Amino acid sequence: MMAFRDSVRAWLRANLPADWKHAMLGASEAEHIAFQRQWFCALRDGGYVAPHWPKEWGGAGLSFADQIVLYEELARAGAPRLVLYFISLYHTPATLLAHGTDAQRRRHLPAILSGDEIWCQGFSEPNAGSDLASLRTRAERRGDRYIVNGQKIWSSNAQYARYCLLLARTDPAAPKHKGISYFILDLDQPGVTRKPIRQMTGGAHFCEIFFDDVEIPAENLIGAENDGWTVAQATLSSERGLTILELTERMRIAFDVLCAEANNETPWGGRYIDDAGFRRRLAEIYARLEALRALVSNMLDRVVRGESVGAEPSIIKVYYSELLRDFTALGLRMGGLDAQRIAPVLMGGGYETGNWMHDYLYSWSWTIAGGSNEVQRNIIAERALGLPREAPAAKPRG
Amino acid sequence: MMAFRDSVRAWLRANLPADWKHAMLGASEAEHIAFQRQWFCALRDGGYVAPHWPKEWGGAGLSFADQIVLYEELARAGAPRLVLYFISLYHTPATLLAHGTDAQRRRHLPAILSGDEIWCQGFSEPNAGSDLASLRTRAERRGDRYIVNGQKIWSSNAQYARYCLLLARTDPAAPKHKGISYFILDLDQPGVTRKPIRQMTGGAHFCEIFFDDVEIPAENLIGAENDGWTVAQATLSSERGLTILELTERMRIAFDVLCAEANNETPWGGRYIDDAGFRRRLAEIYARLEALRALVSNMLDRVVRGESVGAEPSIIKVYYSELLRDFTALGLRMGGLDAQRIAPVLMGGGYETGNWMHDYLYSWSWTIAGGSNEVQRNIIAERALGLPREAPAAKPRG
Amino acid sequence: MEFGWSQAQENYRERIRAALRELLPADWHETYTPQSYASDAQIEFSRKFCPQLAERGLLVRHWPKEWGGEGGDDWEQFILAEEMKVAGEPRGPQYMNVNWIGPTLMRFATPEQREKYLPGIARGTTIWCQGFSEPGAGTDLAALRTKAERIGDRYRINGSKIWTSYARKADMCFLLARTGAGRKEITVLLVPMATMGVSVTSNPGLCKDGHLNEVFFTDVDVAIDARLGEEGQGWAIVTHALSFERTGVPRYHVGIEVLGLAIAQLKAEGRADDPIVRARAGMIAAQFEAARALTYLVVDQRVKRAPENTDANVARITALDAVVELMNFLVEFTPDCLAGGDAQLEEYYRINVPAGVTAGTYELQLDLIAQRGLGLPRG
Amino acid sequence: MEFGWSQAQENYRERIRAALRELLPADWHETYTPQSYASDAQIEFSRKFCPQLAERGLLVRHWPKEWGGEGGDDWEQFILAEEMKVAGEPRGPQYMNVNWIGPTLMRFATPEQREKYLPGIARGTTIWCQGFSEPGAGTDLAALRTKAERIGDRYRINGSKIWTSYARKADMCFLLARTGAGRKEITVLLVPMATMGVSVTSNPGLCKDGHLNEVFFTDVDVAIDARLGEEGQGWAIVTHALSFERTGVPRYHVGIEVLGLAIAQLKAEGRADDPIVRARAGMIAAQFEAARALTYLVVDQRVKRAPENTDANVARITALDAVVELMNFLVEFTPDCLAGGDAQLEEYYRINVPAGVTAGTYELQLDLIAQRGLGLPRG
Repeated sequence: MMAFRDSVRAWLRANLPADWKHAMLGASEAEHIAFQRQWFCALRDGGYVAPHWPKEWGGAGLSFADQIVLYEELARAGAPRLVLYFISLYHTPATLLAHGTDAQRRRHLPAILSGDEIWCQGFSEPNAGSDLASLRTRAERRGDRYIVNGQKIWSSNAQYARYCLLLARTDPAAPKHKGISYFILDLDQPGVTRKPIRQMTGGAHFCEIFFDDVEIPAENLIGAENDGWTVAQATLSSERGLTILELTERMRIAFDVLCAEANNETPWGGRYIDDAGFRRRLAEIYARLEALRALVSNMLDRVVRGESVGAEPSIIKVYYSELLRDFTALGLRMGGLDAQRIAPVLMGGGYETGNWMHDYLYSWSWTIAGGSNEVQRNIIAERALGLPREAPAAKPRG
Repeated sequence: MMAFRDSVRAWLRANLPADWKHAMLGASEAEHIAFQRQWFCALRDGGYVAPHWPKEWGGAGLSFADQIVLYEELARAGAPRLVLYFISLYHTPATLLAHGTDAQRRRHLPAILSGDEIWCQGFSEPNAGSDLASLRTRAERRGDRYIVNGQKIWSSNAQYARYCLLLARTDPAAPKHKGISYFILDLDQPGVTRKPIRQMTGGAHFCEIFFDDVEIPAENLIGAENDGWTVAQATLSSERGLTILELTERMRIAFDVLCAEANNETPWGGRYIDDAGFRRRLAEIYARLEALRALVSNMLDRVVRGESVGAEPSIIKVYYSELLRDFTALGLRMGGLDAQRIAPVLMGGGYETGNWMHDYLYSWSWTIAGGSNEVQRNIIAERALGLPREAPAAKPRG
Repeated sequence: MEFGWSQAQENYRERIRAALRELLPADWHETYTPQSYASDAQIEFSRKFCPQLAERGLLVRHWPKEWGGEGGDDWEQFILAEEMKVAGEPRGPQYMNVNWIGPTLMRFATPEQREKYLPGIARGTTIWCQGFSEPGAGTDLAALRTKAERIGDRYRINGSKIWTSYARKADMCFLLARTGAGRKEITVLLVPMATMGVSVTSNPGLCKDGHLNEVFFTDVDVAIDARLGEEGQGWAIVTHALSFERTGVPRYHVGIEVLGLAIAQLKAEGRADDPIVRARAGMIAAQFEAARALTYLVVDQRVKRAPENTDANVARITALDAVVELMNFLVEFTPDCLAGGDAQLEEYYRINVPAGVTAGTYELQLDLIAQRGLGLPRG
Repeated sequence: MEFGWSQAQENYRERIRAALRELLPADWHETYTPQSYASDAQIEFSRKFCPQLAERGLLVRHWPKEWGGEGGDDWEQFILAEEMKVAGEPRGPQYMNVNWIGPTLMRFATPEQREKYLPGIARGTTIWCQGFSEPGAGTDLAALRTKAERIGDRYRINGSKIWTSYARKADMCFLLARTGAGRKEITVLLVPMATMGVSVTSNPGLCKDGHLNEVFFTDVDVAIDARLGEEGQGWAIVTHALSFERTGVPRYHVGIEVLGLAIAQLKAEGRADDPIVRARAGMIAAQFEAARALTYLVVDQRVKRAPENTDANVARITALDAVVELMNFLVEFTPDCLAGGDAQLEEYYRINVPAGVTAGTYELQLDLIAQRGLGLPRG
């Protein structure tokens, strides 16, 4: 395993553009997208873009242990996060390999690896939060097509995507978790409107998508009609903790930045590191970060051994999201007045870019992306504590 | 009003035993009770024990503004808290004056003032918490008597009481808030078992009371049968904020003790007041205490003006109970190893005796006495925010 | 303490409200920043609005009659502040004029300076900005480096100021400059922004149309009569000026309003019966109520000329706690609203992030309480 | 890091469990303090229990063969600690013997001292107590004042020690005393408790049958061969001794068990579907899981002889956080259980109040992390 780690490091030394952070600091959306494509191609040519794909589909077919090594090294090298391709590289293949037809696989998987096809996900809906099962977007069968009407929200990078992994209701009479189907939807057609959600950070990482009599050929159904909920499970568990591993390793590295900034002068005299309150706050954040890393390492270890992981992914998501918020808040606090300036953003730099105002405002988008903490806490209560699923009347939106 | 304040002060200087804290420090239960009786008689003879009772019943008939002054002065003088007589002096007269018969009033009010009758309250039940309305103790009418069976819990000082203000269900078929009646129950009769609840502090402030075919003459019903819930409202609002005023003023005085203890050495070198973290923690506790005092003062002012107070009592109770816990925890923390020793308890000294381990352990009993924070928060949500009453399926126990 | 409003106060409040109904344009809430955050449009609007308020005798009613007021008490200033805050502060930057720049001039200015500046303030026609903060100096005024060098009967100013709200549009700057090497050798200068050598650069701020301004002074030359008070008296003047501000902005009004908007949203989504939502919202409401009670207490003490204490800091801490809790509530329960779903909630969030999280405000307030209020000496 | 247990480890754990099933009396949980808090009865029980454990080769298996062990690794010591903790620590005070007193003697004692003391420890027949803390010295060992004066070939000891668990029943005291004025001129003496001039007074502690002991030394005279190591080497010896303890007591097992009991109670009352209960309980479970993962990491590092770092402090902080959250949960949601309703929950609460709230434990751990782990120098 050391050998693989060494080869990843060597490859990164040779291929990671040394000045990428300089180039992406305050870069335009177009420059960001261009660089994401460039980095995608570099990783692909190096054999690292699809480490988890089977070899027959052009992937590296790496063991999960080696995938862990790869993501650790990408984080430690401070490589850009390949945010634009996340759905394309994880959710789409996981779904198609488990439930798709061979035709669907052949049509899409090579196109993704070529870099031509970018995918997004159409799961969340307004006012339903993360309670996916209560979705209201309708898909009605008419002959050999489905007609889709409705609206999705919080779809990452949908404005750059060609295809959408869509969950829509095909049987409104069935119970909430039944009657949902899973589709491949071509976004480049009439009736599809994408509206970027302008975030407080100024960026627009998420989109709303509106469907007005949009057509889907029946061959684009994944799995059986009304079996979409089952199919979606494959999607949601596809990355098996690698994202959170990458994120915690990035935070561990960013922690050193935070410590360095603790040398700043406080407004009340002296440096933050000489202030007992701030010293302890730093140590506390560190302790939580290390606890998180231990949990992640523990979970990945179980995945490697093929054991089931129960509530751990949810525990880790709640832990991470609360820590990310407190971490960036501490950075903002120690940044003083200067941190109020909206400095240029490091595009593709992740959640702790050291531009603390941006990072703090951006931290909440993780909560949305990762499923709200309310929902996660419920999963924990059910799986880890054996608490009954709560009564519908009191169900919080997630 | 200054004149009244001056006369209270003068009376306290003349009548408050200077050595009472010395005498009650580590006093036995019997000594404590004897001193409570003694202090009751002193206050009564001074005309201060029933400041709020109408003159025709032997009270002082003071204005509410003067009652405020009295309780402020009792707190500031560090007088003992008259815990043994709380129900007798507040709940019983409020209930009887509003809903009792003249015979009930004549039988009991003079006896209370004479010091012969001590009352307790039989409201809470096990597993129902502060959701009083779900009580299960039954009272069945048989001719001119009611037969009571069931169990009450968290009844303060019931072991010393002769009478109990009892809520019991007289119509099990009616909706939760209906079908409850309100009784005067004589505790000195067969079938009544009182079991002190031994608290972690070693004391036994509360009792469980068991009723096994206990008889109540029909003349001891207060108000109409099945109208007990309405009657109970008079009981619960009877002290109109004076208790919390007294408690916050006591905490304000105890805060100076806390500040003085901040001169102690920390285990890591230097004093607590030189440690930025602890300095800020003290300042934060102080800020919360002052915020609480402002809320209390505001509420009392509205009571004086005869305005309704909405959610304020609940807001204040939640605030106080959380602050009391953090306040005593900080004392315990700054007490170092020495605070682990169970020092003798100041009987009747209230919630901040400076014996921090005791005070910390005892702080939770306020939460029980005052109605759980869950229930209070719900009241706040309803009254202050206009949020609908929550659905029964999700109702937390209170 | 009495919290009831007198009939005269109620009448005064109603007059202000009537003037607001009359003077604010129909598109006020859409077109202008609803929360008064120094947009150019809002600054310009104040040039139209304040003179109209002055005409109605409502701009500086708490000032002495000599300078155009009615000699009203601090409650009148406070009621005005509450109503303006609720309305989105249409006075723009001029709230500083009437709250502390004017009163400070009355106390420290020469008769000539008063004649020169007070009428413009009382009529609502002058925009002032506050030249206090500097790059790298944090909020420690004593560490400032902008220099005013005495050359004959003039001062030559060199240096720069940051976070100078309204500087792009201001007529005058209330400037703090160093006139000696000592820690407190600081002097106040009243500098017209049109003076040669004064320049402003702006960065976009966190709020819609808000700007973070930096003001540069390069060999700026002013006559000696631009000085307020004595040379080296700057520290005393600023301390005095800030004491006029000690009640701070009444944050609770807007906070309670925003909480109400969020709850209305959650009700509409059928999520208001979630016990976690209820518990959190209930406590936030309680905190704002406490902040309100404390603020009233502080104003009451000012009216009664009670000696200064730390109650104002306590009020600020309480309000800040409530604001931070409210922001966390918004992020957790109404994220859609913060991303285009509700302009008012989003703007509130943007404005309050700095207040709640940055700049050590919170620690400074606590440290002040520890030192002055609790008398805890530093080791 | 690999978290799977080997078959040998599983077998070893099963052997311990079998021994516990066999050796603990039926009334163990009712009669003896369930959480090992130094009651007299439990100390006496250990005199019966530990020799039986030793007979089965399970008391000091991680010790070298020379002293009665099997040369097992730190995992074996740890597995033993986990199982004993879950069972309520029937070893009583003797957990100290096998964890650090024995190993420290192996390292620093003379051959004569080893012969004298190690067999009693390995056979489970000697009770030791730890004479470290002193009145007024807090947890700062360097500030201790108990004096050992060298007089010829003897030491004369005067002073007192507090918080000396087990002192009422102990045979030996591992005593720290000052042998010079310098901050670190501290020496370890091995003092039989039966020596003339040693006396113990006890106050009732927070826990059932627990005692807070104070030990007085009045002109206590011991021979020079009572000294462990060199004069003035005490600091180094204690640092070494404490490093054996760095994993600390595995708090998570009991914590998770107690959380389970509370949840069973809430389920029985029909309150387990309250979202606030669920949210809080879920996070507490997560914290204990994190503490477990970190503790395993620390043991793993010890097994691999990795250089010392602050992971042990991190593990402790995480466990303490979880314990404090759990206690607040118990107070808020199961108050009846803490007042006679459930002996185990109440005892847990009593034991952990000091751990969570007093004595600056928390701050000390954080300060150690800041200093050693983050390399933040003090100003």
